[in-house]
This record gives sequence, C-alpha cells and structure tokens, in this order.
Amino acid sequence: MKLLGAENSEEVQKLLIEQFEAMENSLGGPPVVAVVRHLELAKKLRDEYQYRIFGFVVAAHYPAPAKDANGVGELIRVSYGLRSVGKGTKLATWQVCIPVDGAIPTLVPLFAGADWQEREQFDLVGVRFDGHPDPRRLMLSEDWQGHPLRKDYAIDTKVHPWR
Amino acid sequence: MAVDESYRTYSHPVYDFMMKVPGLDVMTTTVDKLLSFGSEASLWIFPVATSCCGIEFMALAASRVDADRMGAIVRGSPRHSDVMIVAGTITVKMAPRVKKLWDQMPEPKWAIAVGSCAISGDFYRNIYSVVPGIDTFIPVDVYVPGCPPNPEAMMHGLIRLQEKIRASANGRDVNREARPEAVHHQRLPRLPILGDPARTSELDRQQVASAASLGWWDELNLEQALDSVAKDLADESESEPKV
Amino acid sequence: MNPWLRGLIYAVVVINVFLTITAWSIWFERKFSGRMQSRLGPTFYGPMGLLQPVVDGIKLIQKEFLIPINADRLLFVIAPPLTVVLALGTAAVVPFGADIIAADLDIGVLYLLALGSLTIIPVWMSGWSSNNKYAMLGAMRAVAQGVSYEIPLVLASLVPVILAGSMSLSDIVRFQIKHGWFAFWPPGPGFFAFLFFLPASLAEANRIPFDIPEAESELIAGVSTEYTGMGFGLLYLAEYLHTLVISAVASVLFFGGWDGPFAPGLHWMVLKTLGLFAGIFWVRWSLVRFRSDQLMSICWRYLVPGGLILVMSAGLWVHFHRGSG
Amino acid sequence: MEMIPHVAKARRRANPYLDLGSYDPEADLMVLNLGPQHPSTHGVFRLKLYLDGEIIVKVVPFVGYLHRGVEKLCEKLTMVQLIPIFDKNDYVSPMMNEQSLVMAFEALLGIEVPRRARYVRTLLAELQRIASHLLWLGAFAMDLGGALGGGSTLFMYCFRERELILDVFEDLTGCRFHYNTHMIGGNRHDVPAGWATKVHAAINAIETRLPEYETFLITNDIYIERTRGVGVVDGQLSMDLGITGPVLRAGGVDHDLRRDAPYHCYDEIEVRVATATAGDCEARAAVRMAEIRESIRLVRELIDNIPEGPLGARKPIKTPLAEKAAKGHAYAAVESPRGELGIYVIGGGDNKGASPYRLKIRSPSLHVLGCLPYILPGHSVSDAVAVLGSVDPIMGEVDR
Repeated sequence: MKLLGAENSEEVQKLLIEQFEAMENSLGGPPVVAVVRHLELAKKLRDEYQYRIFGFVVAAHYPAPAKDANGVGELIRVSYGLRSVGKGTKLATWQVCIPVDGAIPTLVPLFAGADWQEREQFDLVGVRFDGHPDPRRLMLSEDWQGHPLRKDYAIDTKVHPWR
Repeated sequence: MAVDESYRTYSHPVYDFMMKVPGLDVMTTTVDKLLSFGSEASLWIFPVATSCCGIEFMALAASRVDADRMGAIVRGSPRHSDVMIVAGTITVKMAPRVKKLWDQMPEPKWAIAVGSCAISGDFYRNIYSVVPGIDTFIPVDVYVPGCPPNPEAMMHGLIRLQEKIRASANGRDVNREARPEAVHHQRLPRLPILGDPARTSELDRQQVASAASLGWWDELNLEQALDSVAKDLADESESEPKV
Repeated sequence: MNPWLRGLIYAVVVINVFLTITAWSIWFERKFSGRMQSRLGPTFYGPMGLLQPVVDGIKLIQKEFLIPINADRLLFVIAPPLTVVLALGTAAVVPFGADIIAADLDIGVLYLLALGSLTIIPVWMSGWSSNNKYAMLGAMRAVAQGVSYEIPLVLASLVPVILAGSMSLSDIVRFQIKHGWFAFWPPGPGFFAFLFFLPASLAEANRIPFDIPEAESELIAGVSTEYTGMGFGLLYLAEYLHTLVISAVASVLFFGGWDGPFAPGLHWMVLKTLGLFAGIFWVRWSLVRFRSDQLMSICWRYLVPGGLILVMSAGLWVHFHRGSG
Repeated sequence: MEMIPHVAKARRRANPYLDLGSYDPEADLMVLNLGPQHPSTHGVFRLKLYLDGEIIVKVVPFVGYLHRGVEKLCEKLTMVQLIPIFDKNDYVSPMMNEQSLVMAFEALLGIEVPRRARYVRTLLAELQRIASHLLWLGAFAMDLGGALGGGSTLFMYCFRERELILDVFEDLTGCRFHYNTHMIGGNRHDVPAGWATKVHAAINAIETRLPEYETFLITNDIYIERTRGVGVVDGQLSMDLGITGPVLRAGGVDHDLRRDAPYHCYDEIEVRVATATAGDCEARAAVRMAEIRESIRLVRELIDNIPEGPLGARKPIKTPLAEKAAKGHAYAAVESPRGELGIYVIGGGDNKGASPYRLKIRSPSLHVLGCLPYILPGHSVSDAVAVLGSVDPIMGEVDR
C-alpha cells in the first residue's frame, strides 16, 4: 500500500522493500520498517538519496482489539516523512510500529527539525523517543497527566483547575 | 439623585477627600459624572489578542475603523490600560496569565470578551485544554459575539461599554450576578436566565431595568417585558425538556 | 515691580502655558499621525476631538495608583513629578519675545544643558524602583543614551554660543536679529550644528529613531511600564514637554527666536517652535528605530568628532570674521 | 557591522541545549521572559531569554499557549464538519488551511477535482498569499518601529491594502475572514458576476502602493542597519530544521512546492520562485516582497482565464455523516505563505468512518520557531524582536 497523495518514488520504494525488508501494512499507509533499522534508513535517505528537509512524524495510537487472538496488543504506529529539495521534490515515507510502552530512536542527531515534532508526539500521543536531548512536553504544561491523542483519553477530560 | 457607591470598589485620594470635606460631598454627583465621562471617553485598550480575533482586533485599530476616533488607543502594558479586550481562545496554559494581567490592571477597569471562543469556548469548548469562556475567571462587561466579529462590531462593543459606564455613574446599573461556585474549580458557563427559580424575582426586575437603561428604549414597560419573558419560559418548558 | 513677585508670575505663566501647549500637542500628534496613517485620529469629544487631552487627563487622575510589591516606594512616587519639574525648569530660560522670558540668565545655555542632563536621573529612578525587568532595561538604555548624547548636544549648542559670544539665550537671539539666523548665516557651522543638535536632542527626548529606552515592541513601555494613573500621565507629559522645550530651544539657537517680519515676536516664536515640533513628529511617524549599539556608535563615531570639528570651525570663523571686520 | 568580540563568541556557541553551568560564572545572567503576552510575540509565544547585559546567551522557547486540541477534535467530527474549523488554525491564511485539508481528504477518498474548481483554488491561494504577506509586512514594521512610531504607519497602510483583498473575499464567500468556501471535491461559492473587475482593482491598487512601502521600509537606511546580517538562517540549517517557505528560500535554497510538486493548476502556469542568498532578516523580507509581486502577476494571469465547467466533482453533501468511509493514509501539502503546510490523515475513525482516525497538521511555523535557539544567541533583545518578526510565525498554527 502507499501513502495516498504523496507516494514514495520507485527507488525509495525499492530501497525500503529490498534492503530494509519493509512490510505492507494492512491498515494502509507507507511500508513498515523494523524499529532497529529505522535510524539507518533515515541516514541513508538523507545522505544518499538527498532527502534533506524534515517532513513530519505522525504517531497514531491503536488500542488493543477486543478479540486479541494474535496478541497484537496496544500499538503505536509512527509515520515519518522526509522531503527532497528542489524541482520534482518527492516525499519519502515509512512507518514504524511499536508497542505502546516501546521507544523509537530519535532522529534529532540527523534532523534538528525532528526535535519539536517528536516532543509534540510524545506530549500528545505518548510515544517515547530514545536519546532525545530535551524530552519535555511541548504543548501542554509540564504537570499534565495523560496523553490527549490516545484513543482512551476523553476529549473533555478535566484534569486542570482552569477548566 | 443619590449615587450608589457600591460599584466603586477601590479608593482614590481625590474622591475620598471630597467625600470627607463637608460641603464638597454635595458636589460628588457632578464630579462623579465628570469622572465617569473621563473614563468612558478615554478607554485605553490592553489587548490579549491570542488568535483569529486578534487579527480583527488589529483591524479595529487600523485605518478603516480606527478606534482612536473615540479616544481608544492600544497600550502594551496592563498598568496603563482601562479595558482589557480578550480576543481569541484562552487555554488552560494561558488562563493563569490572563488572570494575572487582569489583576495587574488598575481600577476602574473593564473587560470585553471578543469572539465566541472568549465568550464560551466555541467549538473548542469541550476540549481538554480550552477554558470555556473567560468569564469563568474574570468578570466580563461586554460580550461581542462573532467568529470573529467584524471590527465594526468590536467598535460597537466599545460604545456599549461607554453606555454601561455612563449608566453606572447614574446609578442605573446593577452588578452582574456572580457565577455559582462549582466543585473542584470546574466551572462551565451558565448564563443567568430570567425566571430562574434559583433567583429572586427582584434581581430579574433590576436586571431588566438595567438592560433597559443601557439602550434608548427608556419607555420599555418592565411589567410587560417580564411577563413576556415568563411566558416564553413557560412555553419552552412545556414543549421540550431542558437539556 | 518686586522682582520676586515678577518671578512668581512668570513662573506660573510659563508652567501653565507650557503644560497647556503640551496637553494639546498630544492631541496635535494624534491628529497628525492619524492623517499620516490615513486615519482620522480623535473626533468624538469636542470639535475635531479637541477635548481628548482633557478627558485623558480626567481619566488618568481617577485611576488607581498602584505601587508594585518590592518597589522602592519613595523613588517610585517622586520620579514622575521630578521628571516634569526638570522638563519645566528648562523652559524657564527660553525667551518667547524680547521681554517675555521667565529668567534671563547670563548662563542660559549652560543652565539648559545642565538641567537637561539631569533628566536621566528621574528616568533611572523610575526604571530602577519599579522592580521590573523591562523598566530596568529601558532605564539602563536611557542612561547610556542620555550620557552619550549629552556630548554632541553640548558641542552643537556651543556653536551658537561661540558665534554670538554670549551664553544668554536672549543675547543669542539679539545677535541673530542683527546678523542673520545661525541656521543660514554664517554658511556652514550654524547649519551643520543644527543638523547635529536635532538628532542629539531627539535622543535626549527619546523620540524615534532614538527611542530605544521605551521601545514598545521590545520593552513594552520602557521605564513607565509599571506606572499607573497619573504617574504614567506625568511621565507621558514630561516626554512631550521635553520635545516641546527642545523645539523651542532649537528655534532660539538656530532660527532667530522671536525674529520675524510683520507679526509680533511671540507669534513667530510659537510658529517656529510648533513647526520644529511637527517636524519631529513627522520623523517619528515615518522612521523605524535603531538598535542600542548602533545608537552608541552613531554618537561616538560621527556626532562627537563632527561636533568637535564644528566647534573648531565656528571658532575659526569668529576669529577671521572679527579679524577682517 | 563588525563583531564585538563577546558577541562573536556567543554567536559561535549557538547551541540550543547549552548547559548554563558551563557558562562564564562571572557573568551575571538575567532571565527575561518575552511573552506569552508581549506586543511583539505575534500571539501567545514565550521566549525565555538568558541575557548577559543585553546580549542573548541562551534561548528557550515555549509554545502551547494556544493549544486548542484541534487534532483531537478532528477525531470526533466528520470530514465535512472539519473544514470551517481549519480556518482557525493559521488565521492569517485560512484559504491555505482549507485547501490542504480538502486536498488530503480528496486524496483519501479518491476524488478528482474539476479544472474550474482547481483554477479558482489557485486564484484564492494567490490572493490569500498577498493578504498574508501584507499583514506580515505591517507586523514586521511594527516590530522594528514600534506601535508609537514609524512602524505603525506602515502597519496601517498594509492593513488598508489587506482590507481590499478581504473585501474581494467577502464578495465571493460572504465572510471577511473564515471563509468555509472549499468543499471536498470542489468549491462552494462560484465566482460572482463582475468579480474579476474588483480583483483587478484591488491588485492594481496594491501594486501601485508597493513601491511606497519599499521606500518606507525596505530601502530605508535604518532598516538596512537593523536587518542586514541579523538572524542568519542559512540553507543548511533551514533544511535540517525542516523549515520551508520564504525562510528557506532566503537562505539560497530554490524550493517551492508550487513549482516543484505542482498541485491545483500550478502545472499550467509558470511560477517564478524568488530566492536570496544571505539568509538574514533583510533577505527574508526581500523574498516576501518579491512573492507579493509574483502573486499579483499570477492573479492577473489567472483571473481572466477561469475555465468553464462544473465547480464541484459531486453534489454538495447535505448531512455530515453522508461522507463515505475511507481507510488508508493520505498526505497533501500546499505552499502556504509560511511554507509547506501538510495534512497527514489516517481514515476510518468514528462516526462510521466519516471522521479521520488520526489527523496531523505539519505546520511550517512550528519548524520556523525551532530555529530561534540556534540563531538568537549573540544578538541583542532588539534583534530578537526583529528576527521573530521576520520569520513570521502564526501561533494558531504552531500550537493548533
């Protein structure tokens, strides 16, 4: 499957499938790469394929299905996007899938722009980024409890005295 | 006409002196009118322009509408200002700051809530991080509805505020009803409703009179107005259950 | 007449006239800037909004006067009146006509400069005593700027003094009536001295482009950030008073004071003062401001050496002119 | 401006994660909180500045004072209901927000937009770009010149001209500000009769006044003193930080989604991308001024050639829940006045799949603000204000 509206270019798709053994995702979206090879992939895309602009990191929370026969459990799927520069710019996207208490190696050493986006995803979705130099909340106050974009977080949760 | 002193919540040396000196206190009505004229004619604005309404607020100060015509200029420091215009969504992270800024303003001071976010939170109202209306933590004098309201509407809000100040000096204004205290500081806006069994009918009466005194419909028949409100409420409660 | 009584009357007149003019100069500036910005400015109160400064005053008088916690109460309270007093004090020696002058001092220019340089003290007092970081930064900038720009201001005012051979302001004017205005005659020193006087005095009065002590976009309101009610009102008034006095002094030093054909001297003096005043506003509403280090470098790199050269050239002119004549 | 030694030293040390314990213990650092309520923070943004004298040593930005939880709201409302809400994100260019959102939904649902609708969208985007840059110019002048000075004069002028464009939009959509004029699969409001004349009049008026603004600000000596060499964001730093838009182009990187990855009907017209090399405040301003002129040219080219045809791919949906369920991931990006504004949407959420499962806004302003800790150390407080104005952040978009 592919990312609608912004597909990977053929060479990146080939790289993902052949070298990084990316899998298709039944829920759609970009190919899934193993967490351990995620940093290596980003480095390769930046240095060899000239994907120089940091695009986005999107974490989505998937609560454990009711009939959890396969033992999938609670998941967080994190999609990354990098953009190449100049004419005919393309987006290179991939996905990383971790259990809800897992951690992803941070991309900050490669892309300084990943700093705030990763902090934001930590803040709102609660995905941990290993080795992040400044792992604080970005949007909400430091004493906030819970991660609002989790599916089990009610939209009108009243945790703060000002509400 | 006797002046109701209750609305003056602060002390001022000049005013206090005049009240103490025998002979001068009879002048206080006149002086009070003069002072209130000064207040209403020179409303310096402290903008808490957080979001979209802030842009329209800028248009209020800009060429086409030009709030400076009525003496309203924008100041950057709350200490210099008379009226705080809260334009935009206030979040739980921002609300303590707004409260602090409000506390820093010297009396007499007023607040205008501009836009539906500042009034009630709009469609962000139920979201975890948004304060449902600034009147949950500061007193608001004028509400300017809209999303965002036009600069002309904000100008109209300022004019309504002037009318209110004038009415206060004439002793015709009634203090707003305090919001009920909620448990655990959690307050949702609850607009005072006429005919509410929790209120005294005298308060209803005074507020209708106060509302009438702000406008140009001085001839309004209060009994009639109250009756029609009561009738509306009765109809409403019959037709559908209150949400 | 009893000289004491005369002095008192003149003092009262000067204070009232200057305060009144200042109040309406605020109205004038608001209208003027409004027209520049394709707005109208105040229109609601009085014809053409003429009552606006009055209602502003009424409003400011009745505002609560807050003193911040941990502020130095004494300094905080006395700083604004002191600013106004010093600004008004400078007005005492400005001649508005052949004999319309509160105190015709022999050392008028020296008095003016000395009092002018004192104004940074209440500014520093107000900034420091407010216990506010923005006010503090503004006060520090104001002191640095005031001390630096004092030198070109002195040098520029020295030129008319040397040319006229007197420190009394009315003598300077009389000399100009006889020989021509210093801005135009002698060609050279006087005109350039005016060009140096203007930025230096703008910096003294904290007007754009030298208004970094109260840069609203950076320091909110500079030293007056914490002042409420009349405290702020006085600081605000002193600012305009300062500008007005500077315009009056500039018209005395360089534009022949009350000298002018057809009309009484007072009219000419007021006309010149208000003309320069409007010019300052024109500059104010059309330029952006400098940064503090650029401000310092302008002063020490260009204005001070240039001022020295000017003083020298004025001296040479006097020497050769007198020598030949 | 030559470097004062300690300024140069501080600039070399522009490390956002600087440990202040390693800083000179003799220096008496002062902490200055710029914001969240401050005249020049463009909304509610807080900069914690560690000052040595007036020189900034370290910067810690805080955002989130306008965090309205739009992304959570997106999971509760249906796609159709979301469009008016997205106007409020980047409230200076609402058209771009709507466009990126509907483009993402169209990609998700597989809807082809008719050419006339794409044309009108291009036109609206370019008009919005002019309005947005005008507002930036006014606010930037205000930062440099103050509310009680020359800055506010230009601010008033810019607002006067911006109103012309808002009037044009009001004629089209009935709203000054939050338009709700885009639908999934097309546009809601057709171009009214005589609209083209009004647009021509508006952009002619703006074009004739642009040189005036340039004399006022861009070529003013004091302005050049204030901005040249201040806040340099070079191309490499921009790309690392994910900065796009005028800030990236001012650093010498020729990258514009309108030309490089054409959406709408940008493939039919030629977009000349303005770049500069210096990367400082002056270059950023120059790029934006060039973009205003380019947008005026594009509007002129587009307005007279709107093709005939339907304005929507399908009939307007009457009820929000009528949207068909769509699964999969989609991403759509537009070149907003501040850079790449992308929407990443995962379909198939609540309301029988009519609302997104997860929606993320890739906002250009968030990345632009990330550059402040890198470039501000070594500058003075005045420069901080100038830099903040020149990168043009919109807090509604940063905090969402």
